[in-house]
Amino acid sequence: MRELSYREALNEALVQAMDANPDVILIGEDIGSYGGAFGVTRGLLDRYGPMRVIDTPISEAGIAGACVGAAMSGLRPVGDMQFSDFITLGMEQVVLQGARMRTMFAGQVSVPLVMRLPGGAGTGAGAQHSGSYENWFVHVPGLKVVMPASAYDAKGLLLAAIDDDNPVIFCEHKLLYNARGHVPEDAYREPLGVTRILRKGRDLTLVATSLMVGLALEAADQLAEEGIEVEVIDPRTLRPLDDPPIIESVIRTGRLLVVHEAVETGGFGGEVVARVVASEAFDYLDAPPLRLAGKEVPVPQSEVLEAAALPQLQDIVRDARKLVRNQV
Amino acid sequence: MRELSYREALNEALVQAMDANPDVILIGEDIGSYGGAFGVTRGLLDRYGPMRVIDTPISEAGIAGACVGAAMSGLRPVGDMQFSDFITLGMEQVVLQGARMRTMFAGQVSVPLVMRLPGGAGTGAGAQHSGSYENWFVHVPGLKVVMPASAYDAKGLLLAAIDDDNPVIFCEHKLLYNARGHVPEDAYREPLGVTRILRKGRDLTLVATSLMVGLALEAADQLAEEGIEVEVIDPRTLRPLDDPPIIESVIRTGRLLVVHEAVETGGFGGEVVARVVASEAFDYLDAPPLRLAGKEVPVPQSEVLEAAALPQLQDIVRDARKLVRNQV
Amino acid sequence: MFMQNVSVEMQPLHLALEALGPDGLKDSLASMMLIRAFEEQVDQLYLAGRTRGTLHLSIGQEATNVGALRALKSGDRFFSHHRGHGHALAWTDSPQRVMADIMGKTGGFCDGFGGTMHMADVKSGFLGGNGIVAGSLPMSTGVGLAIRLRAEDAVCLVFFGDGAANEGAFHEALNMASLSQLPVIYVCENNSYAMSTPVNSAFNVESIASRAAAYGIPGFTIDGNDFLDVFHCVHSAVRRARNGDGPTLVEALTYRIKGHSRSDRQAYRSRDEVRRWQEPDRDPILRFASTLIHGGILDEGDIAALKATANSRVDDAVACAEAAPKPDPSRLMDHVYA
Amino acid sequence: MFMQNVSVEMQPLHLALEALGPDGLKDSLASMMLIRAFEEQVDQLYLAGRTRGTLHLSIGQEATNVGALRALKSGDRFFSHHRGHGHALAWTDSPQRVMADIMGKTGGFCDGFGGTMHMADVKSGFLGGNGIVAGSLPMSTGVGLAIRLRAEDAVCLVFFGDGAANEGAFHEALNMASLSQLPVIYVCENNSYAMSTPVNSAFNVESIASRAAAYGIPGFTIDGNDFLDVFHCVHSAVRRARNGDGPTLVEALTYRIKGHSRSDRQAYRSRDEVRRWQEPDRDPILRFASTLIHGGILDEGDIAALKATANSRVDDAVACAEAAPKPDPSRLMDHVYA
Ligand SMILES: Cc1ncc(C[n+]2csc(CCOP(=O)(O)OP(=O)(O)O)c2C)c(N)n1
Ligand SMILES: Cc1ncc(C[n+]2csc(CCOP(=O)(O)OP(=O)(O)O)c2C)c(N)n1
Ligand SMILES: [Mg+2]
Ligand SMILES: [Mg+2]
Repeated sequence: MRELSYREALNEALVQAMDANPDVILIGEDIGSYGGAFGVTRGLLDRYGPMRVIDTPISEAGIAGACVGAAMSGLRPVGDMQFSDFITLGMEQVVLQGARMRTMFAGQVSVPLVMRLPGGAGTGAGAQHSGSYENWFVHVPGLKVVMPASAYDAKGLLLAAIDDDNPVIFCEHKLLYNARGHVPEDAYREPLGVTRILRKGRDLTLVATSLMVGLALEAADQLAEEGIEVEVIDPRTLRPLDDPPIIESVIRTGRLLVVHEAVETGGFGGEVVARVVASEAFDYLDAPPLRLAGKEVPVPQSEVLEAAALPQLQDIVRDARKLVRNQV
Repeated sequence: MRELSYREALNEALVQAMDANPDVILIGEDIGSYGGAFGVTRGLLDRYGPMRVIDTPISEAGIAGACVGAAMSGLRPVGDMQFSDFITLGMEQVVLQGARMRTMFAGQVSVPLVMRLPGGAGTGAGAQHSGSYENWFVHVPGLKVVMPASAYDAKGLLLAAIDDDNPVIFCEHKLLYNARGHVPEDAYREPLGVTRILRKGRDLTLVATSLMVGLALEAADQLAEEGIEVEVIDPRTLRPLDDPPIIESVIRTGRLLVVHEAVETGGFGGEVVARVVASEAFDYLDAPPLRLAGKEVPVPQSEVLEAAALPQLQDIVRDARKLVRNQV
Repeated sequence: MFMQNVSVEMQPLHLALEALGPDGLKDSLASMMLIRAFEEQVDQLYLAGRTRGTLHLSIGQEATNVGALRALKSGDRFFSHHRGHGHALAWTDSPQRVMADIMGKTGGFCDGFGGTMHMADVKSGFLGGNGIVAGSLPMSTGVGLAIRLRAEDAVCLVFFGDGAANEGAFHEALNMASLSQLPVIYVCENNSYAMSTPVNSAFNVESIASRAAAYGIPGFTIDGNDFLDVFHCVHSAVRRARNGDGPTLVEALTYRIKGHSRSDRQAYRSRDEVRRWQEPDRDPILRFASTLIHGGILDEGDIAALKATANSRVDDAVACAEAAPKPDPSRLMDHVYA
Repeated sequence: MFMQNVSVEMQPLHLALEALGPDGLKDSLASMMLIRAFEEQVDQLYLAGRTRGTLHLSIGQEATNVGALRALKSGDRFFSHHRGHGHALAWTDSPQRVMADIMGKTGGFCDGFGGTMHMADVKSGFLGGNGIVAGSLPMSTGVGLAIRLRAEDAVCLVFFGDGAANEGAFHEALNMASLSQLPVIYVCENNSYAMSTPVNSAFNVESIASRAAAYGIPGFTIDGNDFLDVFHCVHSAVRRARNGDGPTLVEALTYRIKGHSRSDRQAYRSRDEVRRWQEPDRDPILRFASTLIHGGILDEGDIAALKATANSRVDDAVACAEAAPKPDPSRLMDHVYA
C-alpha cells in the first residue's frame, strides 16, 4: 500500500484535478516558486504555468474576491489563505458574496470555489497564526465546510470539494501535513457530507475533528486496555453535517464526548451536542454529553503554555473515563 | 415613568458617557451630521465636536483599527459598524488584534473598546444587510459580547460596556430602535455577564436573545392562556455567559427551548444547550432541549420570503407547546 | 478630459455616431429617459409605501450609467453596486423585471430573493448589484482572470462610488489587475457624496482618478453628466482592455440628485446646490438631448415622443409588477446550494 | 533622496551629529552591531533546535531599524511587525529580554505568551510586533487620534514591509491619517521581497513612496542601508508630524540577507544577489562604521571594541534566557481579560 503525507496527498489531489480539468486554477500568496507556506503547491507553477497558478501580492480580500469572481465565471478556483487566520481579511468576500450570491440571484449562478485554510496550533507560531475558525463558516448557509484528518481524506475530500458546485471552506491542520497514511493513486473522491466511524465501541461515542481524530484514536487504544470501548467518529464535513451516524452511535453507547481544538464556547462541539440531544438519542443518554476543547485563551507562543491551551491525549482519556464511569 | 426608544436610550448612554469621561470618543461612517445610519449618534457631533465624534471615510478595517489603537492608548472608543454585516471587513483588527493583544503582551495593555453592530433582519434590506453574527464573537476569547433586547438594557449595558476594560461587541437590532420602554434618567449601569429572568414559569425554560425576547414574552402570554407557564430568560451578555440562572431554571422546568434569529447551525443556541446538558440540569430534563432559529438561508429581501426565513411568534408558541406536551 | 465649462462638442458626437449610429444614440437617450422616469416613479412608490427596504436612486447619474454600458458589447460582463437601477435598466432594457425585483415580486431577475441592491442577469453578463460598498471590486479580478485564461474577447466593467475608493478592496483589486494586466475597466461614479460625506472630506487628493498612478494604470477624470465624454472614455478603455493593455480607472464626475437612501434628511448639503445640478447645462438628459438636437440627429418632437414612451413603459412596469405574484415561501430554500 | 551610487556624505553626518551628538552616533552603530550579532546568534540557535516556531531575522536592515527609531524621543510610540527583533533591540537595548521572548521564557517582555512576532514594551512606547502583515497600520490611526485628542507632543511611527503596502489596510490607514492630519510616520522597509515575491512582481510602480500621492501626503524613497539617510528623512517627517503637518510615507530601500523565515528554500533569488548586498558598499554596518571613521568620530579600535561588546552582550543574553524559567502553565488564563 502506497503511503503519502497529508501534504503530498493534497498536492496529488491538485495535480489530478488540474490535469483533468483546465478550469481548475490556484490563487494565493507564495504558491508559485515557494510552493505555498506549507509546501502543498510545490511544483505546480512549473507544471501548469502562471495563468493557472496565480501567485498574488499580499491581499487576502483580493484573493478571496478573485476566487469568487473566477468561480462565478465558471472556473474552479482553489484559494490558499496561507494561514487560516488570514481569512479574517477575506470574510466579506467569502461570506457576504460567495456564500450568498446564489440565493440573492435566485439560483442564476453557482460559486464553485475551494478556500484552503491551513489552521491549528502546535507549532509555536503564536496567537495570530494558530487559529481554528471552522465554526464561523459552519454558521454560514451557502458554504460547505470540510476538515480532513488523514492523508487519505485530504486527497479524497479535496477532489470532491473541487468538484462541488458550492463554495467550500477546506480546513487543513499544520501539524497534519507530515502525517502519513495510505493514499491510493487514482483520483478517488470522498463525498462531502459523509461522517466516518473510525473505530467501533459500545461504551462511549467520541466525535473528533482534524488533529484531534488521531488523539481520539490513541485515547481509544489506551482506554481499551482498561476495558472501555470507545467509538471514534470523524464527521469530516462539518457543514452539511451528516449526523445520523453520530446519533445512532449515541443510541448504542449512551454517552457522547466531542473533542476539537477550537475553543469550546461558541464552537462546533455545541452544534454536535445540540443535535444529539434534540434527536431520538436523548432517551438513550446515560450521562451528560460533554465537550473537550481548546482553552478560552489566544494560543500562546511558548511550548508549555501552548500545550496547556490545547486538548491533550491525556485530557481525552480522562474525560472519556469519567464519562463512562459516571463520574461527571 | 419616563419612556424612551431603544435608539434614544443608546443616544443618552453615549451622551452620559461622553459627558462624564473625555476619553470616550466615537468612530464611524456618517455618525456626524447624518447621526448614524439609524440615528443613534444624532446631535453628538454638535455637542462634542469632530475630535471626539470622528466621521470616517468608508473604511471598516480602518475604523476597527482606529478603535483598537485608540483603546490601547487609553481612550474608550465606541465604534459604529453601520450594519453588523460590515464587520466582515474588520474581523482581523477586532479578532486578531483587539481580542488577542492583551494575552500576547502578557497583560501589558488593555483594549477598552466597544464596537456597535446594528444587526438583524426584518427591514427588507436583503442578504447583505440583515445578518446576526454574535456567535462568531462568542467564539473569540478576549472579547465580550452584549446583546440588549430593551431600551432599558440598551442604555445600561452600553454604559457598562464603555466602562469595561475589554473589547466589547455590542449587538443591536434594527427592529428594536423604535421599541420604547422605561429608561431612568440617571447613568445607571447594567453589569455585563448577568442573565435576566424576565418572566417566571414552571413548565418550560425559554432562552431568547435580542428581538426574540419580545416574541418570547408574547408567546409566554399566549401559552399562559393554555395553562402553560413559560419562564423567559434573556442572557443579555453572551460572552461571558452567566449560565447558572439558565441551568437552575431548567432544573425547575425540565424543559429548554432556545430561540435566536441567527441561523441554527453553528449558532449560539448550541452553546446554551451544550452548557445545560453538561450541567446538573441533565438529570432533570423531561424532554429534549430544542433550538428555534433562523432558517439556513441568506435572508431574502421580499417580505414573504424574509418572514419565512425568520422565527415568528407562532413558531415559538408551536415549539414550546410541543415541548411541554412531550410531542417532540 | 473634464471640462469645467461644458459646451456642446461636436467632435465627440461624431465619434459616438460612428460607433453607435444615430439609432444607437437615440436609444441611449431613450435609456437615460427611461431611467429618469423609472426612478421618479420608484421614489413615489416608496413614499406611498408600495416598496420596502432601502432604495438608492440613479437620478442625475444617467449619462454615466448608459454611457459606460454602451461601450460594452455582448459577451462582456459588468458589476453594478447598491445604486444600480440605472445600470440594470441600461443593460437589460427591462423596466418590468427591474420593478418586480424592487417590489419583491416574481417575474423579475431574482424572484424576491435579491431586491433593489441584488439584481443580476448573469447570462447576459450583468453580474449583479452589490450591497457592500466596493464589494464587486475584488470579484472583478476573478472575472478578469477567467477571461484571460480562456483568451476570451471580452472585458469586465465594474461600477463603484466615490466612497468605495476608500475601501481596502479598491486598493487590492486595482493592484492585482494591474499586475496581471487584466481586461477590467473601473468606473467610479463620483456623485460628490458618499452618504453624508462629501468627497473633500473623504479624500485629500484632487481626483480619484489620480490614484491610478499608485497602480501603474491609466486614470481619467471625465464629465460624468456628458454622455459623449463617458462613452468616449470608457470606449477607449474597453479597447485597451481588449487589446491586452490592461485595466483603466475612469472617474465620472456626476451628482446624486435624490437623498442617499430612503432615510436621508440631507443635512449635509443645501437645496441650492442640488438645484444647480438640475439646471439645463448640468442635467445629463437635457444636455444629451440638446446635443442630439444641435447635431441634427433628433428634433424636439422626437424628444417628446421618447419621453412619452419612457413614461408609459414605466407605468406598464408598475402595473405588471403589482400584478405579479409574490414569491412562494415554500421556495425559500431552493437556491442555497447548487 | 535615494542615491544609486552610495558615497560617504559629510553633509548628513553633520546633521545627525547635531541631533544625536557623537555619543548618539556611536550608540547607534553599537545598536546596529548588537542587532547583527544577536540575529546571527538566533539563527544558530534556531538551527540547533533551541528556539521554536517561526523566525524572521533583521540582518541587513539594521540601518533602517536603528535610524528610524533614533528619530523618536521618549513619549513617542511605534509599532513593529513580524520582522521586529531589530526594532525591539534598537528601542529597548535589552537583548536579554528579547532573547527570553524568542525562547519562550519568562524574563522577557511577554512571558512566553508573545514570542518572536509579538513582543511589546507598551509603557516605553513600543506598541508591539505583529504577526499580521499590515496589521499595525490601522491601529496606528487610533494612536494618532489619541495623540491629537490629548494634544500630546508625540508621534507614532509604524514599520511595515514592502509586501504590506499591497494590503487594503495600508490604503485605508494612510487615507484616514491624511484626512485628520495625524502625527503618524509610515516607515516601509522595502527589503526587496515579500516572502518569495520580489517587489517588481507585487507592484507595477516605480516606488512604494509614490503611493503617498494617492493620499495627498509626502512620500520619500531613501537608501535604507544608510543610517544617515534614514535618520535624516525620518527625523524630518517626525518634525512635520509634531508641527501638526500630518503624516509622511518613508520607503527605505534595503535587503533581507537571510531567508524569509525558517522554512525558506530561497528558490526565488540567487546567492550572488545576496552576496552583492553584503559587500562593504552596501552593508549598512560597514557603511556606517566607515562613515564614522571618515568623519573622525570613531577609529578602528572603537569599532572592534563595539563589536566585542555586542558579541558578549548577546552571549550573556543567551545564557540568561536559557537560565530563565519557563512560563508557569497555571498562569495560562491570567491575561485574557482585564
Ligand atoms: C462596506 C460597506 N460600508 C458601508 C455601507 C453603507 N453604505 C451604503 S452606500 C454608502 C455610501 C456609498 O457611497 P458611494 O460609494 O460614493 O456611492 P453612492 O451611494 O454615492 O452612489 C454607504 C456608506 C455599505 N453598504 N457597505
Ligand atoms: C495578512 C497576512 N498575510 C500573509 C502573511 C504571511 N506572511 C508573513 S510575512 C510575509 C511577507 C511579508 O513581506 P513584507 O511585508 O515585505 O515584509 P518582510 O517579510 O519582507 O520583512 C507574509 C506573506 C501574514 N503574516 N499576514
Ligand atoms: Mg458617492
Ligand atoms: Mg519585504
